[in-house]
Amino acid sequence: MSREIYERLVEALPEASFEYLEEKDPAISVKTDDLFEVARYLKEDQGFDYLSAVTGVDYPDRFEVVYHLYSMKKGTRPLTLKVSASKEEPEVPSVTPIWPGANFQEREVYDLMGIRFVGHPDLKRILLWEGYKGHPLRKDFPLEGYQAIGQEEPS
Amino acid sequence: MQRVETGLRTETITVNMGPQHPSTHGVFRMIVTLDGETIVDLEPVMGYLHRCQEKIGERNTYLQNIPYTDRLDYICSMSNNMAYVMAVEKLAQIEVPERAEYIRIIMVELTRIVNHAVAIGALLNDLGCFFTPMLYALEERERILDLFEMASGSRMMCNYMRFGGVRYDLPPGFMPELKSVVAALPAFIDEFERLLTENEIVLARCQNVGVLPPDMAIAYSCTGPLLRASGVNYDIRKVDSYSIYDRFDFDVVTETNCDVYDRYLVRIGEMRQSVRILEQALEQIPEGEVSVKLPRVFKPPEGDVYHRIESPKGELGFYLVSDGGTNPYRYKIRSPTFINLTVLPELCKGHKVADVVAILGSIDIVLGEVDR
Amino acid sequence: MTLLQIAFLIISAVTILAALGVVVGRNILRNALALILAFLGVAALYLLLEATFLAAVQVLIYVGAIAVLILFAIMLTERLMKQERATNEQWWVVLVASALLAAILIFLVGAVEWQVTPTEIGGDPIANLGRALLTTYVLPFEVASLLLLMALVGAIIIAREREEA
Amino acid sequence: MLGLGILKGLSVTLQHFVETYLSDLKRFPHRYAPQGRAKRLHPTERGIFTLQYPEERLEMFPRFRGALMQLTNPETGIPKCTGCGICARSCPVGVIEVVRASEKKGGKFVPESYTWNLASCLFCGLCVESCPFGALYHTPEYELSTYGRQKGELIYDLDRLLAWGQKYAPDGVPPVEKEK
Amino acid sequence: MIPLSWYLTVAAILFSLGLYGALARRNAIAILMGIELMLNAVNINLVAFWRYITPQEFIGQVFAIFVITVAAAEAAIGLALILAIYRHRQTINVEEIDLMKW
Amino acid sequence: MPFLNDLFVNLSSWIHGFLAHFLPLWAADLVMMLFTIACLIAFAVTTIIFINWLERKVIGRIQDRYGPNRVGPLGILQCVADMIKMLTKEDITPAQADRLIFNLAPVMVVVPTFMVLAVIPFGRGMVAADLNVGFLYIMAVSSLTTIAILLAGWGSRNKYSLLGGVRVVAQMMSYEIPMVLSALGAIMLTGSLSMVSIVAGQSRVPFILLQPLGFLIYLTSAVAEVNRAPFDLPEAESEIIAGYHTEYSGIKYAMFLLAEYVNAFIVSAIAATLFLGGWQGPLLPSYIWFFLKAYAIYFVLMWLRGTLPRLRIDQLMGLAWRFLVPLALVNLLVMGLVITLTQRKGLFSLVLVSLVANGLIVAAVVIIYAFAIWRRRQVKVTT
Repeated sequence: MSREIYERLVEALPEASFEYLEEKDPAISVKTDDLFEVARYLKEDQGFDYLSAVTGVDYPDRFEVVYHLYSMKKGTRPLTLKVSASKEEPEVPSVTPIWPGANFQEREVYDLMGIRFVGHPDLKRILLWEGYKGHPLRKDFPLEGYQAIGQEEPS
Repeated sequence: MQRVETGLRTETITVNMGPQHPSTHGVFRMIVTLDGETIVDLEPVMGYLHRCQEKIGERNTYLQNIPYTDRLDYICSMSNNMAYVMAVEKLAQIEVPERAEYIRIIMVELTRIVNHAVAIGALLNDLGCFFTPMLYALEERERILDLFEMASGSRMMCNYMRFGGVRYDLPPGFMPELKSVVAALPAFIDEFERLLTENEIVLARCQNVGVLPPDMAIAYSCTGPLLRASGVNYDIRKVDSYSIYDRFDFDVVTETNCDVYDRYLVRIGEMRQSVRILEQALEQIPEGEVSVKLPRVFKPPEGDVYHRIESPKGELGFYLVSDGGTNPYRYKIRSPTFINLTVLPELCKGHKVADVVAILGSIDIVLGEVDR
Repeated sequence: MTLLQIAFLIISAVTILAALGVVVGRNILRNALALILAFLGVAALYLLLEATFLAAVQVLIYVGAIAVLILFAIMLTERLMKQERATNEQWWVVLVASALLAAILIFLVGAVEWQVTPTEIGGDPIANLGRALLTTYVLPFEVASLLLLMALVGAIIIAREREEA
Repeated sequence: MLGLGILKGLSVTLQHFVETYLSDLKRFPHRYAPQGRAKRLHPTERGIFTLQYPEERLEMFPRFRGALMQLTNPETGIPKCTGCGICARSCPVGVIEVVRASEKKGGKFVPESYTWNLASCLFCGLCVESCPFGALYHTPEYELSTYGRQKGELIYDLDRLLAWGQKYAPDGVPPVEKEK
Repeated sequence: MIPLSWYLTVAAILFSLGLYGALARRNAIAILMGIELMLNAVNINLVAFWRYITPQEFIGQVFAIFVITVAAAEAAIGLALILAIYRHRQTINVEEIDLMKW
Repeated sequence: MPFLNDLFVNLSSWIHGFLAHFLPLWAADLVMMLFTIACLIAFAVTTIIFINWLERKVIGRIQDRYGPNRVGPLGILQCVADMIKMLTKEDITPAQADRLIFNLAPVMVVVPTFMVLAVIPFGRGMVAADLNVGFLYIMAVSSLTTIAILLAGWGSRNKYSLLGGVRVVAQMMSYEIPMVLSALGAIMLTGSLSMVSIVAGQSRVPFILLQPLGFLIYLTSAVAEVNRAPFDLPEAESEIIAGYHTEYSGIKYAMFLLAEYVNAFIVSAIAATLFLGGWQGPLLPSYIWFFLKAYAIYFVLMWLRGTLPRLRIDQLMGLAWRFLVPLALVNLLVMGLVITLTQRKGLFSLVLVSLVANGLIVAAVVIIYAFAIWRRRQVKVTT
């Protein structure tokens, strides 16, 4: 099924570039710049009206944001969409304008992983307190030591 | 005190509901802007119970994560177990013996009954009942927790499921006990309904409160009873049938008025459907093995996998990335109540303070799962 | 001096002191509390005058309703609680005038020979009062109820927030 | 409608109110279960549901995951534990610390020290599950609160664990293994 | 028996105090409170005259009741006005409420 | 039996006579008065202890548990223990609070409670003061509670307290009206405001038989008047923590608690007096009848508390203004008509006609309600 969607995507958005990842859960990899267009296309033309999960993964060479999409009407299996972000300045377009349900999830990914979602209406920490330093789910986050509460970060 | 300076006509006050508040079901905070008693704005603030579950998950081995999943939604540890275990099984492609599948389904459906009963009890507590429905719910829960304890050794933190099966087979004496509990469940649900369903005060407090239209529910990624009460016929057990749910005959409960009362009705209906599933499972359960032998050092192959189940509170998914080692490379929990909370401010605007607690109660959050 | 007279003196002293507390002092909430005390004192005076019904009504209406309204209004306008000056510029003129008025009135009270008829109140005073209200004074009674109704409607209309244009 | 639903609800609570007295009558004149061994109210029974805890206690199931115990081999009198440390490694929170003795005893390795830190234990049972020698088990003990957390109170040493093993499994077979 | 003049004196003092409050205060609510005091003083007079001069006819009490009625109406309307003004002008200081239109 | 029946009355006249031996009469009267007041206060304190225990027991039973059963036999001393705990607790005044008002409010809330007890006839001849404006006195004095609670909410400088205080005022002022209007039925039947005369007027038939509707309205508004479930919004713990007494602790909190429970008992007692015939009853001594009736009504309050969730504030006000006040007015009007029509026609016709009239009112309400529902359905279908 993901294959089909992939072919349709390639057809519909010729400028964008995709990659089909044949794995346990087949996924479609998208370039960061194309994500918003692809998301809009998937929602409006392919009926993927439901965004289940937004996940950030810290790979050694890149950050990856993974989206799991469903179609409520068709009741399909999930479509996995992957987007890579650079290690130095991770930025990904926000899909909150398309799926409002992404709001808290993107904030969470930003909070724990440090990936900025451009275009998010209110991108701030959600689980940790304002002024917390660092993003704990990154692999390079120190596993030992304490951080005093109340250290204000000049924002 | 922050005032809306635009109109100068009305004076709004900002009230912190929580983090220590009787009706936030834990340490959850809502910054509520009030005009009189009417909500103008609401901002949920969470993270007071954040325990870095996902980071800990990367440190633990795959097996060691199972007791941690118990502590996500501490009311439904069995279904959390099941979601995680199934994700790992998908990753490592492990086949599960048939009896184990049945045991899992019995446990998960019992969990669903526990969760819904407690959710309704807590909702009624928030509505101002002096604990009576809650305690009736807890009575039934005690009986079910006894069964859990009998099978797994612990009442709430069951840690019962393993990759490729369950920890132990059901103990002797479990089945008769389970049968008598299941046989008594419909009477309990009936009594619950007699107490609440037609009660005018419950109706007045719940009907047309927190209306969540279906398209909005979908847009905000709501799941579980919240979604089905909005009239969306979507149950992962049916749509994306996992385990052996396709063998059972049950209905997806939906309601059409999309309000707090319908969420209550959906929960009652799901309890009845769970009883149906349990009755069928009790008849069909075969004898046989309950687990497969795995190597002592368990290393699933490289890859990433997402698996979701219909937990009592909604879609519970685990996204696992494996680098072939003993620990997950990334361990992500898609917790239903965290994402259901996204819609809370939209639901509450324009209602009274008293409705906020009703709406929050009808979303049925557990902070262990929201904050992880 | 009889017991009643002592009681009267105590009650009136409390009442007057409370009334003084109403008009002086910066904290308007304290003023309102003093006002409640003054109302209660007046009710006690009514009791001394054997007007039990009026005493009960005084407490019910003045303390139970008007004072609550005043307290409510104070709370809704709480930001002005701590203004620097409670009185206006002509306060000393008013003070002199009021003192003068009080002096004249007290002088007049002392000067006039009151025609007192020291009889007992006959019959059931409450029944008689009710009868008086609904027979002789039925017209003013109806007018008063109409006034109350109008006040009610008027108050709601005035206090209601206008629809935003 | 018109209060009928409220009356229905009131009838349910009144029923419960009356039934608690009926159940009291049934056990009259005794207030507590005989010998304090309470049983949960059967699903079809009605009445007082709560147990009067210090006077009455539920019997624990054999699988109950209470405090840990170390078994002793009843024949040799030597602890079954070899101090291999698998339990310590399987523990997600690291509450177990094992040091293996440098000398063998009776031809087998024995632990020199074994401490279990109750304070941060999850009671998940992974240690018991992983023990290859069947030396570590759960007791049905659940009243574990103390006033301090120094050694001997919240931190259990080998002697204490072995003593519990002697108490709950004198024959070297814990209740879980006997349940079939 | 308490002399009638005692009551009248108390009423006179209360009235003067109320007058002072009504004329000297800046806060509109305080002015209202002064007026209430004056009305109470009048009522004392009415009841005292009833008791001492015409105890058989209930005219004094009846009119005291009417005064209370009027006082209640006045308080309701007055406070409603004050609130309306407050909402528009953010003040209930009578010296600042000097415009005919706002 | 006559000895038991007039036990307290005889006791008090005996003490009075004893005192009169060596005291002037006025002094003996004064001592007796003070003694009565002390008795009433002692009664209030015992009542709260007993009622609190009873309520916890009853609600416990409703919820399939025993309730307090550890301190003393049947847990009867639990409330004493609670009281001791409460009285020895630290007395906290919030830094931001208005000290005078904050400390004054608990006292102001207790005083009217004690004052109301004075006019309640606990038995034949057992009333501290038989005022000819008895009922009006009760209403007047209990309206002081409103102010005290408002001040408590305001003085605490806590937004929850303020919300609770505002709710109390709105609720108590609204429900006073149907309460008085429904009680007026009983007063009309007796022709007197005095509580003693009202009881005497029910020597043949309790007024509940003449106006069941009035009784129901009274009970509903009385429950709301004393902030009990399902109308306990001012202290709705799931919404506004503890409402007006959020910031209070220790003895001041105990005072609020005392006022609350005693007030709840008082409204039950008034209901028993106005509608159930007060202390009248065969065989048993009069005061026992009175307490039986009062506690029967109090049981209903506890039962409601154990069953029902609470209303929302707008629904609460709607219930008062849209339902109870019109109904009480209609009931009053009909009762007036009935009394005028059946004058001098005997008791039986009075009972019959008033029951028919009540039935007619209920029928009218049902019809109007059904019509409203039908209309709503029609509208729904057309849109």
